[in-house]
Amino acid sequence: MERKSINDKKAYLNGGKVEDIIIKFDGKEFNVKFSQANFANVAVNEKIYNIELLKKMYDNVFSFAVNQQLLEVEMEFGGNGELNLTLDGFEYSVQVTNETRQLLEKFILDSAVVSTGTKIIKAPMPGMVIKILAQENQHVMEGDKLLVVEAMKMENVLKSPASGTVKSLKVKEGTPVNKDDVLLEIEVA
Amino acid sequence: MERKSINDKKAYLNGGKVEDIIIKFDGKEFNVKFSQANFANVAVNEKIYNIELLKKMYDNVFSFAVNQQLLEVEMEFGGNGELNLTLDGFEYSVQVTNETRQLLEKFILDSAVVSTGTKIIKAPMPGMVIKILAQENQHVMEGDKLLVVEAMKMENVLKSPASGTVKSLKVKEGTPVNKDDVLLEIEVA
Amino acid sequence: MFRKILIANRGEIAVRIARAAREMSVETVAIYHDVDKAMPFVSYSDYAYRLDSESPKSAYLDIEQIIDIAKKSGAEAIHPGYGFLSENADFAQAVLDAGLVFIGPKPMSIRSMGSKTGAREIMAKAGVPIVPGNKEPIATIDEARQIAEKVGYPILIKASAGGGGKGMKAVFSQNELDDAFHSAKREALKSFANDAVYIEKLIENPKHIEIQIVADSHGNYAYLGERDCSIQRRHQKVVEEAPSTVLDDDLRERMGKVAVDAARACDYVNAGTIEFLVDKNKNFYFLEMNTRLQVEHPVTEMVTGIDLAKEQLLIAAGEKLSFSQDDVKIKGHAIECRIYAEDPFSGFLPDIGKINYCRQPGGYGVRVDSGIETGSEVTMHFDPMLAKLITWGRDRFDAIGKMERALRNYKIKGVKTIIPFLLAVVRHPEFKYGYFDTGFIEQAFDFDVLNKMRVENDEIIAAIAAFGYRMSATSKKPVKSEQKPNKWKENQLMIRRLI
Amino acid sequence: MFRKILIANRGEIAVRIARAAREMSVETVAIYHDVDKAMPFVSYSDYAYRLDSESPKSAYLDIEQIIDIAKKSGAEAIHPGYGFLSENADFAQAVLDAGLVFIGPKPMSIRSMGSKTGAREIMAKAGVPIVPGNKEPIATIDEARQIAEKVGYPILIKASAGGGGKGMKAVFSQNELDDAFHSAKREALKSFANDAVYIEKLIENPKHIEIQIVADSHGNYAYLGERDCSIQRRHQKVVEEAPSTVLDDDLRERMGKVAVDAARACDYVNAGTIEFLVDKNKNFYFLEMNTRLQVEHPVTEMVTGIDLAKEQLLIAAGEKLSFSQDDVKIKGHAIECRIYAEDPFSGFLPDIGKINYCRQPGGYGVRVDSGIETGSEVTMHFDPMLAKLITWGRDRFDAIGKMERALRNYKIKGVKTIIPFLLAVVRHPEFKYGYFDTGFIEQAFDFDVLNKMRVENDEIIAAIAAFGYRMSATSKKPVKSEQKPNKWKENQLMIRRLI
Repeated sequence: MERKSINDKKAYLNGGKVEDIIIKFDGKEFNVKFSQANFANVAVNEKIYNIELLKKMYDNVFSFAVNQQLLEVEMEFGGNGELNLTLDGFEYSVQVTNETRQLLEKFILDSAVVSTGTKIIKAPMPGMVIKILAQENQHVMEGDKLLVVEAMKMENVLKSPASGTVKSLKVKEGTPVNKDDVLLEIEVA
Repeated sequence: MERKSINDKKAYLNGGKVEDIIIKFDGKEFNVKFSQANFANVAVNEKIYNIELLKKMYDNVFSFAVNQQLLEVEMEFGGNGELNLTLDGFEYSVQVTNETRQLLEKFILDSAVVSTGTKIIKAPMPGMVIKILAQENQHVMEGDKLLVVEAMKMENVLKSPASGTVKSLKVKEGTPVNKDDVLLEIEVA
Repeated sequence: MFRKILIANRGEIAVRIARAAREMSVETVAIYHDVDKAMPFVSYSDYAYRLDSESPKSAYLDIEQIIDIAKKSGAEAIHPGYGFLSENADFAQAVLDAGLVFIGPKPMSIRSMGSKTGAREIMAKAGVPIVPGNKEPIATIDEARQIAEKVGYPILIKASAGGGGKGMKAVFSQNELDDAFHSAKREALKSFANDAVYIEKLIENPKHIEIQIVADSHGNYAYLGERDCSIQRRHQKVVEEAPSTVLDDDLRERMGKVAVDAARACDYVNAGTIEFLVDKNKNFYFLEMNTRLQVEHPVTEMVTGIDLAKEQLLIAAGEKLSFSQDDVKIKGHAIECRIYAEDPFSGFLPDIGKINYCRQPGGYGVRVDSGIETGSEVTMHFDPMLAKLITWGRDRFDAIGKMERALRNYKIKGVKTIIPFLLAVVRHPEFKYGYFDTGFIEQAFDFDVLNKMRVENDEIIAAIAAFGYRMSATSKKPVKSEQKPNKWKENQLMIRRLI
Repeated sequence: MFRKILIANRGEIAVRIARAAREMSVETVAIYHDVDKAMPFVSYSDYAYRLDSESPKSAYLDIEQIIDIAKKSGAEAIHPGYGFLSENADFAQAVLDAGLVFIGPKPMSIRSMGSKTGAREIMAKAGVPIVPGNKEPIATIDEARQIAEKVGYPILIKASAGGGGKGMKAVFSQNELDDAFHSAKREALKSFANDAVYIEKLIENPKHIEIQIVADSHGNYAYLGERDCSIQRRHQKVVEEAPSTVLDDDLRERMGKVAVDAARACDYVNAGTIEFLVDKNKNFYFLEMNTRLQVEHPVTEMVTGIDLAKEQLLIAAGEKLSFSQDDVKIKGHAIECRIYAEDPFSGFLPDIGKINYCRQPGGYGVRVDSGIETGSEVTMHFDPMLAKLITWGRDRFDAIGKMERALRNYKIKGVKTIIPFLLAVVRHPEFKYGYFDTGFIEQAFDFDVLNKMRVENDEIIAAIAAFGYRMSATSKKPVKSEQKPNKWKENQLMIRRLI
């Protein structure tokens, strides 16, 4: 009872909106929707799970009841939605993401195929360039952050699909962009 | 090796001087002298003990080797040199004091007998009044701190031997005093 | 066998049952009040359901809610443990009515053994020896003389309305009877406004010996030897052992057979215990029957090799006993010490608080059935028994050696426990050599030994205190003092224990 | 009996010996290198002395310093445990020369059993069966044919200078011999620049069976049944049990008597083990003798009720065996699992780090001999065995049920352990039904089952990850990630294990 009200409060502090996420590990994907009233209630691939934290046994060791089933889990949080989870000696390297980010990654991967020698980074969806993290003629590594586009109310980081040099930077911070607008080009070394 | 150097350092930070103390519990007194080089070496009633902290098992649970003998001890520190120590389920309420303080307490006790109705607080030894904690006409309880006298390089708190009202305050902060100088009088209620 | 059972209990016994079930590939469902959320017994189960209740204690007594959870969880049977609802015939009946299995005896057996006078009658009829005498008030001194003669001296005159020793007089020969009779009547009148008294045989310096029995639903019975539970403090068992130092094979067999007769007399199924008083002439008298698993059942397991909790599950599932009477062989010796959160230096006042640190003893021949771990909170809501420490040895001397070692290795910090007292008991010469009866703690045990143990380390304590004082003086961050339960709480606890 | 002994070891075996000694009222002295200062084995002793040494491992091998401490501390005897100096005849001799007692065999016995070929000769002379064949190089194919005929097929051709399987050929019948002989010689020449080969009987699918013996200084010998240690990974024992599924009473007695003969042949005193290979026709062949307490000694204790560590102390103190051969009765079944800090999902790479949380299993029939606790640091300096989990049951099936439960209840967080692998082993049908030999892990065990176990909880993992992610997002203070051992450390560890 008490637990529920605390979670409600957290959800409230969180702006009342708990965003859906995608959980990836072992090459598998799980779609997770949170109950808006209580994020201890989640739907994993449509199946409902209630999670209760019974005890923090040590810094990062927790005892959970998931749909009443008891589990002792070690959880380590990395940055960037990375989560290391150990249950009964089995370790799971979990990546937490969401649909927008996934679309984005897919889009960049697709767009990167367009040209050889030069990789063209296009806007994955209509939005606004809110931050540019790379300068012209800068050398970047694969995975380096290039720019941040706000789309669908979320900030999305666009990363470099390959190592190379930043050629033409076509946008400025604050530029609104349409889907498929060219944002910048990378010349592969 | 490493331990020793750490302790040396602590002793050094402490001004190089580790004062002797008196340990009281169960109605018994033990005179403890610290080695100046390493306060892990102590003499209790002339007998030498070497104390090594092997492990902090929890907040206030420690594993010690005392002259190589292993002991697991729970230690709680109160204010005023009070120490609660538990070994093998036996609890010891320890009072840490020193010779000066003991003399002081005895002296106050003695001097308090001098007069009935009015208790006279005298300087227990030559020194300097460095702080006055009670005002004239103030009501004080037995044990309340009255003033601080620096003597033998140490600050000694003089406490009220009885509940009553502070009458004549004979000294000011900074006044040098001789042994048996009257400092103030308490009129017992 | 069941696929899933619910454990209607908490603490060490819930852990015990969860372990046994898992070893048989039976899943377990724990129920818990919020105060117990972080206790080990919850995480030892496969599933856990929260009990909704105002008071922690009443949660575990909420028959309706417990049965609801059992059905919701898919459990097929309920194990009641000991205490709480374990000897509640209505609960057993309600479980059956809900179409579930009760892991214990029939409701009727619980009910008939629940009434002391009823049980006495059934046992007397079955030929089980009971303490001679009767509960009828005695009007005249002549009548008293006749009954005393019949019962045989020494006798005990007891107030019918009584309790707490008031109006109770021990009489060792006829020439003491007159004075005692009238004195008892006067005391009874003064204490209870009722001068009725009755006469019972006085069992001098008795041993408290109980026989473990098991019975399946196919009519097979077996006894598993005795437990000696004579080390008691205010009728609370503290140390138990098997076998007893006073039984020989012949008496063991006779008492075992009587115990089986007693079980048969109330149509008993599952594990149960018949408690007896044994006098110095090795006469034994029925005291009561416990229609459940006992706290001290592990000592029997250790010497027989038979797992009583598993046997309970087998029996409840309709299977036959996994062994016959001939298979029961006593090997070696086992002792159990109950670890209570009580302060032996302050009249055994229960203590509460957070277990700052707990290191259990282990190794060969040492078994710990515990309900706590480092970080557990000991509250005032429940019995102060934290754990049971059981040792097994090739002989009694070996088992005592292991117990002494294990008690010394048992570290519980944050709450006071009776471990120092238990150490003094197992080191006591009368205990070591097996000469003790139920009066041991009150009469033979000298509490001064505790103080002598205390003094041994005086100088070392002073040395550590000096070092600790200096350590705290040089460290910037002083160690904070733990909050102690206040006087109000202590009073509450005192009241709880007295009820 | 001694008043005080020194334990020249660390980890779980030091704890084991300290417990046994304390149960006999013998005080113990621990020695430790600074990296072990906070380990449980130190605080389990009565006294502790620091070893001054550059490298942690060399500390426990410093004969001179250890004997100095023993004398300084007033210890009368030294127990070497296993590993480190336990089979070092020079150490045993140095202990005696210092006027102390060595709790183990005579230096001469250690020395003679320490040489494989020497031991083989002594055993052959004493009539102990050894693997047929001889180590003499074979010059011609005719000679090879004669020896093969004498030894009987199948045989093994081995390179005299060899190792690691190079130049080794199994030959199952005479018509394969020519090719195999020449092929082996060619391989040997290529690998070792030496084409000498010899012939040995090939023991197909052997069981590793060892017999525990004890002998006192009065000429009394006894065997305590066998241990089956066939579950091995790269010649490292992982799971052991007693009794073995393949021995019957007759074979047990024959092997026991041969083991006693073997012990007699090297004038053995104290506890020791004779290791044998047993083939499918129940022929047994001497492998080697371990002149110390074995890691797996607890399974023998559990089924015989005899405490081997205590027996060692009694024998060393000059007392007679506390039992006779007739008193040795095997009761029930015991299994031991070794808990290594290794990652079964990454080729059993040893893991190091801090044990964040450790909850040991317990209860009836479960014994944990552990060297660690919550907060302990697992370093790269020593063997990665953290603890041993031993269960006893009325029969093998019961013992396996307890082991499976206990493994599930065993929580070690912070370092990776082989617990998931052990669970898969005890659940394996061939293990469950007792059909396995030393090739079990390499041949019968399917590592895919580990992956199947992994997949069972997929959705639940996703749910917890989602909750955890949200929890960390809403909490102000994010949970910090623990530092992992770096690649360099991992390589170091890998090298350590390969040596």
